[in-house]
Amino acid sequence: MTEQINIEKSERMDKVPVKKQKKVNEFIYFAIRNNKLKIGLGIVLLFILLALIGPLFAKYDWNAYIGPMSQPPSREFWFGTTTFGQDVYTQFVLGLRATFLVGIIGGGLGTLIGIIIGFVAGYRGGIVDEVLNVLTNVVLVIPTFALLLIVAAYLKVRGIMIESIFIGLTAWPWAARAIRAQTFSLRSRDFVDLARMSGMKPLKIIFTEIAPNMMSYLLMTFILQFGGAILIAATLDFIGLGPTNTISLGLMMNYAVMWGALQFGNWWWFVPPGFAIMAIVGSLYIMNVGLDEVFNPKLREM
Amino acid sequence: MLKLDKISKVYSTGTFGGKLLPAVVDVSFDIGEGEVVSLIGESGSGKSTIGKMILRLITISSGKIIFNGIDISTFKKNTLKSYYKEVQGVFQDPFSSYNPIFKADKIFTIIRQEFFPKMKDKEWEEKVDSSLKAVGLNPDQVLNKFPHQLSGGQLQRFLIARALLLDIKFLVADEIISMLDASTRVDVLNLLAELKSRGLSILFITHDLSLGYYISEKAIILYRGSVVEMGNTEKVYSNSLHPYTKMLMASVPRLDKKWEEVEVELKAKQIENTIGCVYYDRCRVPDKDAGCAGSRPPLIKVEQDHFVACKHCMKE
Amino acid sequence: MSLQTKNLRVYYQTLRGDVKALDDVTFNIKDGEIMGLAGESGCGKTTLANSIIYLTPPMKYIDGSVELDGEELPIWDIDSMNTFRYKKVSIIPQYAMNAMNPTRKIGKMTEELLVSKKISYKKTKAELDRRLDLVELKNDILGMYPIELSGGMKQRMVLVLSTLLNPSLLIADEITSALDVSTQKAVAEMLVEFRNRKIVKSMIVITHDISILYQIADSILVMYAGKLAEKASTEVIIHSPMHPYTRLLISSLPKVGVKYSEKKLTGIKGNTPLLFNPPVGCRFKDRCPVAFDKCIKEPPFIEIEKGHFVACWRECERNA
Amino acid sequence: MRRYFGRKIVVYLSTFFLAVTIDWAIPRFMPGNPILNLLTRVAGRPETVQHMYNYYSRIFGLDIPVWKQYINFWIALFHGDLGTSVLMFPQKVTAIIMRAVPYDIFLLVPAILLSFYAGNKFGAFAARTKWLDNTVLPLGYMLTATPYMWLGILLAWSLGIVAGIFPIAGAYGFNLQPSLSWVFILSLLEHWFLPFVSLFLVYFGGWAIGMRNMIIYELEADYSHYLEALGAPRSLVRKYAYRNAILPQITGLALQLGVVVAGALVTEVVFSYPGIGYWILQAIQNQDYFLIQGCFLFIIIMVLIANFIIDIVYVIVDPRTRLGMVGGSA
Repeated sequence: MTEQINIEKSERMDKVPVKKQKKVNEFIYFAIRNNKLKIGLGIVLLFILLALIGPLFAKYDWNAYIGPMSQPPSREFWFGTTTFGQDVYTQFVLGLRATFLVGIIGGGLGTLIGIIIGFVAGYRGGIVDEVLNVLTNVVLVIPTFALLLIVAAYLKVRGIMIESIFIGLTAWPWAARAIRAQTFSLRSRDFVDLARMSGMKPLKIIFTEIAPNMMSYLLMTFILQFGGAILIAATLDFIGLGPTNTISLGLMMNYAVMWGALQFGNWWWFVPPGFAIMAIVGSLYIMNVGLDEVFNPKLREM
Repeated sequence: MLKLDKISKVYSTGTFGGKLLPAVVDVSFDIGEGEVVSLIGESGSGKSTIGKMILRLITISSGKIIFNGIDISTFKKNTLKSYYKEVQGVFQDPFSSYNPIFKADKIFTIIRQEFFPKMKDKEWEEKVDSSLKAVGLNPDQVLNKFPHQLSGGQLQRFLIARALLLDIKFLVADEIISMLDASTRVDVLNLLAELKSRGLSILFITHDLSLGYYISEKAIILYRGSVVEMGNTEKVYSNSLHPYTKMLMASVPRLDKKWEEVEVELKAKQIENTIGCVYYDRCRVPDKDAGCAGSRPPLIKVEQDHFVACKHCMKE
Repeated sequence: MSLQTKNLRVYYQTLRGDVKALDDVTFNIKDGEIMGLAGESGCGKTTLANSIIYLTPPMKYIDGSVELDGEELPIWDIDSMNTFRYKKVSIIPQYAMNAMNPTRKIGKMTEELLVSKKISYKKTKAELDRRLDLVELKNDILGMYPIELSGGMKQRMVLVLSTLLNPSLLIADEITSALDVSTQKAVAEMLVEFRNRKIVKSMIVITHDISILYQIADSILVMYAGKLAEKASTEVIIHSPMHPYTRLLISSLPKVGVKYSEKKLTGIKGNTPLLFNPPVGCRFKDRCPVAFDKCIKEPPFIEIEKGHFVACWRECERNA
Repeated sequence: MRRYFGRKIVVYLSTFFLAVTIDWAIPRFMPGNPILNLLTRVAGRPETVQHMYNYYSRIFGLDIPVWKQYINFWIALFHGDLGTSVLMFPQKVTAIIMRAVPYDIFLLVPAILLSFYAGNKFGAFAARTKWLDNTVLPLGYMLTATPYMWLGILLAWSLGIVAGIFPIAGAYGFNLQPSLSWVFILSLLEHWFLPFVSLFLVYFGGWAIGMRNMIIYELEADYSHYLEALGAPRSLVRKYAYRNAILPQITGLALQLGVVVAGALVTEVVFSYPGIGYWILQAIQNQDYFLIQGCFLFIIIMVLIANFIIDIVYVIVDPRTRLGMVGGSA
């Protein structure tokens, strides 16, 4: 999608040539016929909608002990209540918001760092590439979760922001590597040499010649980083290293286990948060496969 | 106008325990104004590397390239830009020379942005039209189109037109017709010849001997990064002396003559004699000797405008 | 008669509709004949090759027939073609350089391929060694991985592999284009040698380089835009071609000894047509210097002299 | 090949160096004073306060220059000294870790190996089979997107609490002592099963989809088309594609190890399984920084070793690396 938009932007043209329209058409043709893309996107949008408007229907404070304890879902408490009598629905929709926030900030930051390092390493090559390569590989083999764990353990006050930023700071190596490889192969294409022979500056070459060719790829990278960040955040939250001042889906599961939801059979407390994460991240992945098939003719079903 | 003085290129394959790979070794030649020089060699001979070094797309490991008396490695931002105003290149793969998601004209737009930012629209359009006409393209048919809407031949001419927008004196044409269909090849080749008659100097890089003969007055035969034979095209072709050149001449498929019975080399080119003659491992000259293996023969003048790097070949 | 195709039509299915890549193709190849197939890119050469051995989507069989040694090939049926592939008709693909599994030793791969076709490797081994010898490869190559071989070696290995079961017909698709001239010559001559030793009965050699065909082919078939233009013996095609396209094609080739300053060659003006909706009538008429009103109709591919087939109204009229 | 390993070793050494440095730096440069935090925690036990105060001062002591603290940290590390646990005072951190490790191995090794085998087989089987690709593979995506702990919680709740088939806490029955008796071994397996299954399932989903994506590329590769053109049966083509597709999966295993370990940690938390993950949670809840640091370093070292083993395996199975042609892509 972005690739097409980009063509639109960078070329000031009055009349649309036939072929170009065909290209856009081809994309749409395959996009609307791709069930993976449609279903994945549909589910993700559904949850985004819930995260956006869900809190408007919440009647209580997520942390307040407002009602009877351990109530199953009812008309009054849509998702039931916790062992302390907190409203699970409120926690859930606010947790969803937190989840998307982590995805956007953490995944976005991870993608951004990946793009910068990938572009620089792939375009410059040589010793710069070697050094960045070692750096990437070092961060890649560090179990980043363990790193996050030790950082989080020492931070007394933690918000969603801090958590997202740390996740973004450790999640980029994948993206960097993949983008480096792409940049590297594009860089050796003759049109880049031609741009250099026109006296263009490297930064301009990267942004006007190389990046536009990778838009679909960058989009897919972001989707993967987005899903990854959500999963990491949930895991951190679950062992009590998540935000200290708000609720999240991971924290809900943490509290549920800590305060005996299993033993009391309060399934409504721990089922929704995990399910939402699984559905969102899983749909993102499926959507990604769909996009891959749309962009890459080789993968289309025969 | 352009002089290569013992230029070499060594690739190193990585920082950690890397190997050094010589791609071009001590190559010297010069190209005068309005002259077409063919640089002929098989894959891996270093011919494209030389072209890219002239275009400042890769660095030179040692030696100098002198353009109108100035060492091109000294060019910095602005001087480099004025160098590119006079020296341009066209490459083998027409489709790779265009960014596939943009229209083909983009290469013109870049030239305008970088070299003629102040030019008026009208004036620019006229300039583009005249340079398209100069390469035999109809502006209406080729402007405002995506690369895949044009044929290989059109794309290559389009690239030449791009170079003509600048005030070029020298063109590196790197295998520019090897990916074109037979029916359009000759037209592009003729176009080069025409540009030459207008005073443009051209380095014509090719692996196809017949193309080299058709267009150039000077031919350079390259083998594994070294010049083995060079000189006036007719002399190099009709009086080939180096065993490599002879082997090449005999292997070329011709339309006027069936293949001659010449031993062709089948072994992988793995064994490499690094200090002696580059062709030592494959050479079948009966009197090749320890001297050939021990030291690299220099280019020796055999006649006016004809040099060969083999001491056993001149006696004939 | 080794190979006989009749009115073969194969299209490519695309979003924009069918590409008529092979339209009404009728020709035959005699036993022992090496037929060169020439034409510009996109004229249907590779489609023809694949149609005869490996017709898969997006290629679509429309109609027509292919007979090999008097037996009809079920080219439209991927599975039943399997009995003919390799044993009767075989191919050296365009991508021969990457045709071998990179993580298998060559010998092992050969063995597994033969076993999968229910052929004993042990019994074939002696012949395999002889063939390797014939193409001047040492037989320890069988213990190597493809990556250890040079381009020419891979090309020759695939030649041996593809012809191991003495197929009746071998299709060699652009096998020399990626090679250096010196290796090119060797590989091309090996093709002839394989035919001479009757390892392969007949061959289709596809290339865009007519001068190679002049060296090795017995006959040449020229295609243009999915149709047959001309077929005749090599000498006739090169020295007295009839179809205007063939003539222009041959006269545009630079030869060693021809110089721009002495003899200016000319190309063919215009471009090959797109095959979504090819021009009506003769597909070459828009580029043809001798086209006339009759070219609005499609010219038949007919035998004008013995063994010389042409699809051109001018030639028809001259001979009529 | 030398270059390949040379590169790897540079990466491993840099990683180790960096990890140790982070481990050393964080308590010293983070906001707040860890010594005070710790002392408030143990304030109730006066007999240890003095002892611990001295101990901490020695470690964090401001009288020693920073670079000396750093060097001392390394020296202690090479002596296998990761400090003393606060939570389990006066036990050494290394001793606690060593006691926990067998449980981790017992859980992780079978889960990784079995899921790798089964997931790859399944992914290859499903690829390019239209109905499987459309029905079963989305399940794979969902599995790999499942938070480890959630699957653990679900299993513990359904099979443990509701159905009452499996125990949901500890490594063996509370009334048992470790011994080589059948009762004990049975109890071990019983307690092992649920954490194992929850890890296995999530890993399985990951391998299955990874293989599915890889093998599609291999089936479209030139060598596959060549075999098909020669009429080789589908089984041979698929066999080759599978073998080649498994190679990037092995690299994938190396890269995924961090995630794999994280999954094991939280699963252990859910099931109170006494591996490293369990101790990390205890350490975090009790602010036992030495134990956290120790576990962190231990995980790093283990992951690096595992990575190295995978690298060696890779070189053995892929002739292209052996021949030194693609060694560059470390």
